[in-house]
Order: sequence, then structure tokens, then C-alpha cells
Amino acid sequence: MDGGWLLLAILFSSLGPGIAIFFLPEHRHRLRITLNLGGAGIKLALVGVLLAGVLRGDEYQFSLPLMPGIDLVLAADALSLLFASLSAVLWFVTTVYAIGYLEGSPRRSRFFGFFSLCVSATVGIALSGNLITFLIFYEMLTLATWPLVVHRGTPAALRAGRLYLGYTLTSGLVLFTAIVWLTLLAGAEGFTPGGYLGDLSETHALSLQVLFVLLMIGFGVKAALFPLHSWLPIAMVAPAPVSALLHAVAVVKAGAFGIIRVVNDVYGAELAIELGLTAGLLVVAAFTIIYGSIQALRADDLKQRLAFSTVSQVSYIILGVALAGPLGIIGGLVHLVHQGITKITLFFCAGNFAETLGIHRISELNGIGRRMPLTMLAFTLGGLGMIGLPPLAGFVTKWHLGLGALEAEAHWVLGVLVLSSLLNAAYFLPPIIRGWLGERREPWHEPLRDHAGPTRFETHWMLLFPVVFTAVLGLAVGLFSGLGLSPLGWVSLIVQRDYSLPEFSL
Amino acid sequence: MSLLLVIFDLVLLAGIIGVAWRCLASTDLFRAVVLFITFGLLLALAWVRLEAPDIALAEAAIGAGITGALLLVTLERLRSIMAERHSGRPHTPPPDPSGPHALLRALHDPPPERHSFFPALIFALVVGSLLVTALWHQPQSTGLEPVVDAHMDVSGVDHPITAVLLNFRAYDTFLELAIVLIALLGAWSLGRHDLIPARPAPGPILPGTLRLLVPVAIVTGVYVLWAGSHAPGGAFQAGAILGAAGILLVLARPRQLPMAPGIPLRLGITAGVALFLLVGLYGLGAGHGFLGYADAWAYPLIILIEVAATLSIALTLVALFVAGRPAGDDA
Amino acid sequence: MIEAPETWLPTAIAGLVGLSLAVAVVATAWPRQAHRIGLFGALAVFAWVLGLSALFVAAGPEAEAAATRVALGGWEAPLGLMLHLDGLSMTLLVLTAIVALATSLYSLGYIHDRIERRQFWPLWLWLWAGLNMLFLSGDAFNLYITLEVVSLSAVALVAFTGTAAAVSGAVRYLLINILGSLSFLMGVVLLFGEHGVLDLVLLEARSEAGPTERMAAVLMTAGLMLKAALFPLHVWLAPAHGSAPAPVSAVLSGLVVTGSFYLLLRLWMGVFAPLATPAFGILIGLLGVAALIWGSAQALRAGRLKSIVAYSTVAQFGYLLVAFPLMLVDPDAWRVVVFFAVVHALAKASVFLAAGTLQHAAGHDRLAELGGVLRARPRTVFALGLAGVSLMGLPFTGGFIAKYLLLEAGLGTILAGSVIGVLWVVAIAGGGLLAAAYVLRMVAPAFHRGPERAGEAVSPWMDWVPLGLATVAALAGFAGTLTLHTLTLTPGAP
Amino acid sequence: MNGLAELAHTLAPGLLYPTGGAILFAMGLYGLIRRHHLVLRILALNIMGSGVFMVLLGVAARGEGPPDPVAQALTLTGIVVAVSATAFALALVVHLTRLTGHAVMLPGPPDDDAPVEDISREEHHADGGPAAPHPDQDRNP
Repeated sequence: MDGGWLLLAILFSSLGPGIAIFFLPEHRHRLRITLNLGGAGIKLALVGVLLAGVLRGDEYQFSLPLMPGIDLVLAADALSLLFASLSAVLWFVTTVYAIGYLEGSPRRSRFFGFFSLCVSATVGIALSGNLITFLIFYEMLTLATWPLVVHRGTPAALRAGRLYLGYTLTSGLVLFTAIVWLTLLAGAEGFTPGGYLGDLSETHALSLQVLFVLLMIGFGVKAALFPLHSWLPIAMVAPAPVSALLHAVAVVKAGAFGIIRVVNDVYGAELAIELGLTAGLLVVAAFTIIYGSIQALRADDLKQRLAFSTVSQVSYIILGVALAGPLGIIGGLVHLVHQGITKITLFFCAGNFAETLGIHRISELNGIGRRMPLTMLAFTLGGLGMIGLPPLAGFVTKWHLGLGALEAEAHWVLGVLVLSSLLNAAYFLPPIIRGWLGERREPWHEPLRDHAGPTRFETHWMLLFPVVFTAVLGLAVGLFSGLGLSPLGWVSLIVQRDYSLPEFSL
Repeated sequence: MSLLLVIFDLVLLAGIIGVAWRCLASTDLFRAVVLFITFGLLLALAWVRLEAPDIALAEAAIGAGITGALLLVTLERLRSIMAERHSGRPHTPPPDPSGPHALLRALHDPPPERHSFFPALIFALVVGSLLVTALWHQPQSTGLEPVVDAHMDVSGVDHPITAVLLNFRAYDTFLELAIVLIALLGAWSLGRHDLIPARPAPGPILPGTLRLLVPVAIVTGVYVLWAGSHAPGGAFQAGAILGAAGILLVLARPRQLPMAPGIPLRLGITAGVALFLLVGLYGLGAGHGFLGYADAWAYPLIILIEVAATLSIALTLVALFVAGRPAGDDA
Repeated sequence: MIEAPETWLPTAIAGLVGLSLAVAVVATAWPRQAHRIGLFGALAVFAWVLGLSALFVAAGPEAEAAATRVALGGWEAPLGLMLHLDGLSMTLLVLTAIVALATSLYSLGYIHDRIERRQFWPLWLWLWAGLNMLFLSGDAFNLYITLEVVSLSAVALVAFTGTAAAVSGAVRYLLINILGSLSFLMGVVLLFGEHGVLDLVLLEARSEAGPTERMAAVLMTAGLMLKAALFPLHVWLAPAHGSAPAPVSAVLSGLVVTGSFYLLLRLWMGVFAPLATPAFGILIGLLGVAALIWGSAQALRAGRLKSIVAYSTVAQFGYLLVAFPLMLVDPDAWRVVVFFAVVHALAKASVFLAAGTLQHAAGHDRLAELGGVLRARPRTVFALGLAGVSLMGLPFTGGFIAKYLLLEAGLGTILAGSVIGVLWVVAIAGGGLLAAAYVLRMVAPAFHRGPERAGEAVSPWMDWVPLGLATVAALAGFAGTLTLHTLTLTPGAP
Repeated sequence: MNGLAELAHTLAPGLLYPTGGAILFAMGLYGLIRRHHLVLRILALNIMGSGVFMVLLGVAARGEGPPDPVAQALTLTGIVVAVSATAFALALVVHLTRLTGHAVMLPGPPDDDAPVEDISREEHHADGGPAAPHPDQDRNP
């Protein structure tokens, strides 16, 4: 129970400002920004404190009984910290970006209110100590994201919102049912490294298999696993910061994180292999990787292409988990962070192109490198990182996934990795090449300058700073992956603790 | 002897059921209402046969009398509304498009459609036969008669029904008074009253009769009230009789509804419940329980409550007959 | 010196009845001040109920110690009437107090015309008193009387707007209510004829699965289902609830319907317990599924905001019916059902109040033309959405906890080997989706791009009370443990 | 003759009248379903109610001794409740007729999407519904 208040404080550092922002009149511009950035900053600091504590080996737990048998449990372990830190950092950046992006647009109180709720839910997911708590925050995330998706209020946005809710609520119910069922079978245990269902494997094997499928359906929708992914590309109508948040931090990652939790901390890798569950998951993940890439290749709309790329990239995480060996899991977990940083960079870039120059399509990117060099540079770094060019972040992931595949003796996975890297190249290189080498004949159309006046940089500084920051971050996590506090170092720590492995070097 | 009684019972029941049937099958509303009043009177006879003179009195006064008056005045209102709509006054909304015979429909109900006949018949037969089966299986229980009898000496009154109504189950009776009041509040909330009960009386007969009838009714009412403590009678019957007298008064004074002052009227209609509640709360405070009396005080308190209740009931029934709220109530 | 809570309980119970009646009587006699009497009376009754619940819970932990019977006038059953307070009635009294207080505050803003105020408040206070008495009654015939108090005042309030739709809704509602009451009364008469007593506890001790009980069960259940608008006897509900003034709709959908349901539950757990067979449970459950589908479908196609809410009541009560077969497998599930009903009442009342605010601002409640007002009133829309989330059964709300427990009970029946349990689970899970769909219909227009029109000014009461009540509904999840504990203090219940 | 006496004993009021009450109840139900005019429906409900009272009084008269006073008291209460409900129902019917021009309730679900006015708005005053179409009506001498 010690330090439970720290966990609550982390939760409320975004929840409190979020609720306050709802009640702010639209014109209280400065106060809103203060609340937003203040909350984000406090959260960042608190997560830092927690990080240090967990590294020391302190235990953090908070629990509140909701009903006999239902406890709301918040707990901090290394894995939850991985996701929580990612959310805290990227939220801060996205908040800055969103303030710049939405400057002067109506209904910002509503937007930032739900924005903060969304992040609170994500952090709640990260800190959940059992499945029920996870579900509570998971559903809260669904609800908090919907207003963001439909924020523009256009018919297309509302259609996308309906689709999004349809998918996520249905999967939420499947998840709900599965979790209640699981709780009936095994009791309301907290997440335990190595799982807590071992005793049931003899008696309830079939139930556990069915439950696993249900759980995967429940999480798979948000993680955009084929064939449950169709909402994601359509939800692209949302404003760029929302897309960034959806793809890099909150929604998609919540699904992937759920799958990690279930495989690692509910079933446990051993049991999952024993019941033949990981094999199926592996196939689905591999298929989704290829499928997403091919779809991305066909899309001309930049955000659309990025969306399909997300479909593909998130499945790397699941692929890693499904390999169910230490190295594979390292690859999967580290990709949770790497993909987040890289993808958010790309979405920020796409948003900058759209906002500054009104450009949405890849075919219009010709020569944009000369007009917006920094953004294009960031885009290039992101794209190359996704492809997996050493020493960028994506390479670290793919390297470990490859090792994991070898370890699990699933050699065909190597083929999938190679194929998908080729496909990645095929859909990321064209925009990069166009941007740097293409020729632009007519003058740029400048919507941002038209309505906000001239800017000192290539675009508004609040749009530019986040892009540069995340791009540098993406570069750094790749370059310094050997350090202890890098994502890779942290993930190795998680896997060591979970698998009780001796210190091992890579 | 008992055979004769059985034949009497059978004939009476056949009559009651036959009248009820004719009433429900009637297409003319006026006819239906008249049959319903007859039905009420026959019921009163049946209650006498079932050794329930109190109920017979109540049925005749309330069931047949007051209800009948209410039904008749309703028909009169419907007729006048339809006539007004028909005469095409400028501010009437367009006639109901659902039927060209809107006027007819106000006081006539066409014979029901054929297609609902069998379902309704079968449904009613099933319900009725199940009920009869259940009833025929019941034992010959004596009910609560012995228990009531054993407590009569502490009830404060000599008439068991009054004892039950105003002492043993006083709470029910209190709520019953409240229901009469709520019905009036509901009727009042619909709007102010119209002048229909005050149509010119047909000729001098009614006022003449009234001069005779009203004093008699008042005396009867007071007697019935007083008798209630030891013989059939009581607040409700007395209230109904006084109410009937009041209704006659209303009817006999064409275009001169008494301008009821708001505050006294409100106090009058709530006097029954208010006094009852006060006594009840006093009982709670004094340790006899809510709505309880000290044995020695039972009789005077019961009489007090009954007087107030009679007054309120009579006033409320007259107000329900007039239907809308008086203008004075809004002042 | 502090006496044991048990010694104060009987006085406090009778006092609650006395107080709520006194408030109604005084308001009737002095209509000029009715709204002030109503406001202070509402606060007093609310405080009294809270105090009573504290006494009640303190008198536990044995169910027998907390549950109390009060002989009115000092006459014990079978001669006299008994008031009866146990965990079930206590829970519903507290629910009533919360919703009624919110409604009273809301009405201060909603009913502002001087003449309307004089008519509204006495009726409303009688309705509230009637509900309190209904929950406290322990006598079959007295239940009939309290039901009548509730119905007549409720009907009068439905007709209150005075429009053709409202009055025709009210007439239908009244006839249905009288029919339901008569059916109930016939059941009471049958039971009285068989056993010679009216007290529910005595009846329960004497009842067995005989023809009288069967027929009485049919009549009383049908009567109460009519009043509770349980499928398939629900057609009257939407016009009545949809055309009443907003605070009245809130009370009708939140409390009055729940009151009939409470009585059904009480009877089937007591007097009719010997009759409950699995086949009967399945029949009721199937009705519930039908209600869920039908009500949701109607809510999805209704054109008016308040109609949507009214139909959703039909759908949500389907849930409660679905719970009946679960109770036969897992008798403990009844507490979950009550908790669900409580959460539903809170959420439904706040939805109706929010809808009333929007209707007031716009001057109508046609969904298609409501967009501007919805956009201009985010606070009310937020209340609508928050309460809607509770109806859907999504976290953090009370609805989530309720649905969790229902689902747990449903899956429990499957694990216990009941095949039809799958249907119940699908219904419980799927009903939430349908609810989401119609809640979305109400909220989504607020997110459409378009002009804002704040419409008519609304009083602060109308602005804030829906939000407050919706927050209570959402936070009810945290009261789950307490509610379930209170409900265990019901002697005789499983 | 013995048979007749036995018959007479069987058909004691305690059995005969409850049966009659059940018939009235069922008949009222039938009328309620079949008839559409609201006044007739109200009559049907009253007949049902009388059926209930007849059963109650019949049951009370079933034993050997004097009839059960509790049952009679309940009946009295029931009658008063019935007349109150009837009076209110009739007032509603009149009001409905005034508003719509008919007093018929047809079977089937009503049109719930009919527009509804909002009484909480300023322009609407309930200063006497019936008085509205007849300006001369609240003129009381």
C-alpha cells in the first residue's frame, strides 16, 4: 500500500486538469494551456519518481474494493512503467502539438478535456494491477476517445466515430464477458509474471483456449489485428494530434499492451505454448504484418498509408509476444516504445504538411523537403526507422525479433520479417524520395500563413518542436540502445525479472 | 327456507350479471350509465344479503349515487363540448379527422369490431374460470372476525367495522381519505371548472324538491355519522349523503355556482386528513404508536376524526362533481 | 447517553411516514407556499431517510436486528397493520430520497408559473409520500392503497402539461393503473380468502403451492407488470412518460416503475416463493429478452428525445426480467438485480432531467432539430452522456458494476450447466450495445458541425441538477459494497 | 327433497357470491378490451371492481359465525377508492374531449412522436385549461 498515493497522483495529474478544463469557458485560453502543460509536466515528473522507485525495487500498490470480489487495483511493475513512461512523454509532446494545431479553432475545452481523460485512461491501463481494473480503464479509453475522433463534426468524422464505437464497444463486451468468466474460474487475481492459471490447465484446458480467443478478440480490435482492423484507417478523419495519440500511444497500444499482459502475466508463456495458443497468435500477427504493409502500399493518402503501416507495425509487438521466448518478448516490448516514438513523429509530420501547406496526398509531396526541411528530415528519420535501417530504432526491434524467431525455431518468421521490411521500404521510400528529390512546379498553397500570419520557422513553432523532439528521441533510442535506461535496457530488465534469467548481454 | 334464499340469490346474481352485461354491451352511453346505476342498486341489495349493511349503504350512496351523478354530469359535459365544436365557433380547432361522426362518437360507441370478439372472450373465460376454480378450492376460513371480536372492548367503539376502519386499520382509512383528496387535486390541476353543472334547471320542481330534500339529507347524514360508532354507518356514508345534498344544491342554482373562497375551501378539503394526521402524530409522540390512541381517548378522538372526515368527504365529492378548480383557488 | 439503534428504529420508521405525509398535507392545505414547503420538506425527508439508514445499518449485522416491523396504532398483525423495514426497503427508500430531492430541486426551476406551482407541488409531495409508504408497507391490502396513492398522483402529474398528448397519455396510464390495481387487489382477496390474514409475513408463513397462490400470483404479477410496464404489458409507458413534464418523467421512470418492480420482487421472494419453478423463470427471462430487443428497437427509431428515454426504460427493465431465471439458479443474485434497478433509476432520472432542460431550451424535443441546442449546452449533454454511460454499463459508473455482477451471475448459470444461460449472457452483454446505440443517438448531434443555439434561458437548477444526479449515478459504483451489505439485512431473503 | 337441500347447502352465499364476483370480474375485463369509448371503459373497470368486492364480501360471509368485519371494512375502503379514481378518470376524459374532440381510446400503440409542448416555458400558462377555449367561463357571479 506504500506509495499507492503516488499511483493515484499520477492518475489524477491528468484526470483533474481534464475535468477542470471541461468547465472552462472557451476564451480562457491561457488558463487552459497552463492546466494542460502543468498536468503533463507533473505527470512526467511523477512518473520519473516512480521509475526511480521501481528501479530500486520498491513495491507500489493501491487497491479499493468496489464490490465483494471486485477490487480496483493499481500497481507499478517494470512492464507498467514501460507503458506509463511512454504515455507520459508522448502525451507531453502531443499536448504541445495539439495546442499549436488547434490554435483558434472552436471547442477546445471539450477537446482538451477528453484529451486528458484519454491519457488518464491510458496511464490507468498501464498501472492496472488486475484484469478488471484493466477493463475499467480500457472501456474508459474507448469512451474518452470517441469525442476526439468525431471532433471535427463532419459527416465523415461521425461515421468514423460510429464505426469506431461499434468495433470497440463490441470487442469490449467480448472482453468483459471473457474477464468475468476468467474471474469465475480462477478468482480475481492480480497480474503475476508467469501467469496464474497454471492450476487450471489440466481441468479447464478447453475453457482456457476459448477464453484466450475471446480475450484476443477483445484486445485485437484496438490492436488492429486482422480482420478486426477496419476501423483504424477510417478513424483517420480525426485531427492529427488525435491520430498520433490513437496510433502511437493510447488506443492501439492499449490493445497490444493487453495482449502482452494476458500472455505474460495471466496465462504465462509456458501455459500459452502448452495450450497451443501462441502458435495461432503468431500466424495472425504475421499475416497482419504482411497484410497491413500491402494495404499501405496501395494508399495514396498519407495518413491512410500511415494508418495501414500502424496495422502492420503493431503486429510486430504481438509477433514478439507470440514467439513467447525471452528474446522475442524483448523485441515485442521494445517495439511498443520504438513504434510509438517513430509513428508519432510520422503523424506529426503528416499533420504539419496538411496544416501548413494543405497537403494530404503522397503524390503532392514533390519538393516539400525544400519548403519544410526540418519536418521532412524528421519524416525521413521516422520512415527509415520503420524500415529498420541500422542504427535506428526499428532495427533494434527487428534484430531481436529475428533472434527470438530463431530461439523459438520459427524460421518462417524470419521470412516474414524480411518481406515486411521490403514492403516497408516500398511504401516509405517513395514519399521520402518525392519529398527530397521531386520538383514542384506551382507555388505552395499556404493555409496556415493565410489565417495565422507569417511564421518564423517553416511552420508554427508548437508544431515544429514536437516533430523535432520525437525524431531526435527516435534516433537516440536506437543509437543508445545499449544504455541501461534506454527502452531496450529497461525491457531487458523486465524480461530478466519475469523469466528470472541471469544477467545476459546481447 | 334456505332453498328460497338460494333461489333469491340466484335470481339476484342473474339480475346483477345481466344488467352489467347490458351496460357493457350498450352502444348508447346514457343507457349504459343508467344501467350502471341500476347495477349499483342491485349490488346494494346483494350486500344486504351478505350481511353487510354498511357496505350496502355505502354502495347505494357512493357506488350508485355519487358515481351515477358523476357519470351523468360527464355525459352532459361531453354533449356540450361536442355541440360547441360542431357549431363551429371561431377558436375551436378543426374537427377530429378520424371520423366524420365526431359528435356521435362523443355519446355513442359503435359496436365493437368482430375480430376482437374471440380473443377477448377466450381471455375473459380463462381468467373467470381460473378464478372460480381457485375460489372453490378455498377452505371455510373465519377470517379475522374472532380477532376483531376479542379486541372490541378496547377499540373505543361498539361497531366492529368502525373499529377496524378507525382504530385497528386506521392507516388504511387515512390513506383512503388521502386518495379522495388526491383525486380532487388531480381534477383541479386540469384547470378551472366550467359551468355545465349550473345549466338552468328544468322548471321549478327541482328547487322546490330541494327545499325539502336538503334538510332531510343533512339530518340523515348527521345521524348516519353518529350511528357509525355502534351501528351501520360512519364517516364515508355520511360524507356521501351530505355530498349528495351538496350536489343537489349545486344543480339547483343555475348560473350561480357559489364563489368558493380559496383558503377556507382548501382548509375544508384537507381538514379530514390533517386532523387524522395530527392525532396520529400525537399518538406517536405519546407512545401509543403512529395513529394509535390511548384507550380512554379512543372514542372521542374517533368521533372527532369522523366529523372532520365527513366534512372533508362531502366537500370533496361536491368539488369532484364540479370537477375543475374554482377561480378562488388561484387567487 | 446513547441508546441502541434498535430502540429508535420503530419511532424513526413511523416518523418517516408521518413526516412525508405531513409535508404533503401542509402543502395541500397551503398551496400558496407549496414550493417552499416542498423544498424544506424535501430536505427534511431526505435527511430523515439518511438518518434512518444510518440507524438501520448500525442496528445490524444480524438481519433480524436491523429489519424492523412497526405495529401501527399498537395493533400487531393479524389485527392491525404493520410497517415493515428491511434491507430491500431501506435501499429503495434511500434511492427514492436521492432522486426525489434532485427532482424537487429541479422542479424549483422547471415549474415557475405561480399557478402551476400551486398545483404541482402538493401532487408531487403526495407521490413521494406514497412511494415512501409503499416501500414501508408490510400488509397486502395496504400495499394496494399505497399503490393507488402513487398511481393517482402520478397520473395527475402526467396530465399536468395539459396538452392533448399528455392528457391522452394520462388517461391511458390511469386506466392501465386501475386495471393493474384491481388485478392486484383480486389477488389479495384470494389470498385473504385462503389464509384469512393480510400481513405479508404471516401470509408467507402460510403459503404453499396451491391453486389460490397460483391464481393470486398470476393476478398480482400481471397487475404489477402492467404498472411496471414490463414486457409485453408496456405499450402505455412511452406516451405517458414521454409527454409528462420532465421532473415527472424522471420520477415515473426512475421510481414509480421501480416501485412496482420492488413489489414483484418482494412477493416472489416471500409469498409466492413456493411457486417459482425453473420453467417459470425461463418464461420470464424470455419476456425480458423480448423487452430488451423491442424497447431498444423503438428507442432506435423514436423521433423525440424523451420518447427514446422512455423506450429505453422498457428495454432496461428487460434486464431485470432476464435476472429472474438467474435468481432461480443463484438465489443470491437478487441483490444484484436490486442494485441494477437502483443504478438504473438514478441514471434514468438524470437522463430525463437533462432531456427536460434541453426540451425547455429548445421548446420541443424533436431530435432532428435539437442539434443547435445540444451544441450550445455542453453541460447538459455531458450529464446526458454520463448517465447514458451508466445505462450502457460502462466503467466507472454504477451501471458497470451492476452489469458486471449480472454477467457474473449469468456465466455462473452456464458453468452450473444451464444451456439457456448462454441466451441470458448474450442478452445481458448485447443489451449494453443497444443502449450504447440509442444513447449515441441522443448525444451525437452535439458533435455535429453546425450553428449553436442556446435557446430559452434555463434556471441554474435545471442546468446543474441533471449533472449532479448523473454524477451520483456514475459514482454509485463505489456504493456497491454498502448497498449489497444493506440488502443482506433482509430476513427471509436468500 | 334431500338432494335439493344439499344443493342449497352447496350453493351457500359463501360460494355463490364469490363465483358471481369472478364472473363480474371477467365480464368487466371483456368489456374493457372490447369497448373503445373511455366512459364505457371506466364503467367496465368499475364492474371489475364490483366483482372484486363481491368476492371479498362473499368470502367474508363464508364462515358459520357473523361475517368478517375486516373484509367489510376493506370493501368500504375499496369503494371509496373506486369512486375517487372514477371521478378523476371522468375529469380527465372530459378534458381530453375538450382538447381533441373525441373520448375514444383505440387499441394499439399510440403515436408517441406527437409533438409535446413544454410547460416550463414562459408563454404557456395553465390558467385553466378548459377556460382557454371559453373566455366567458371563469366569470363567476
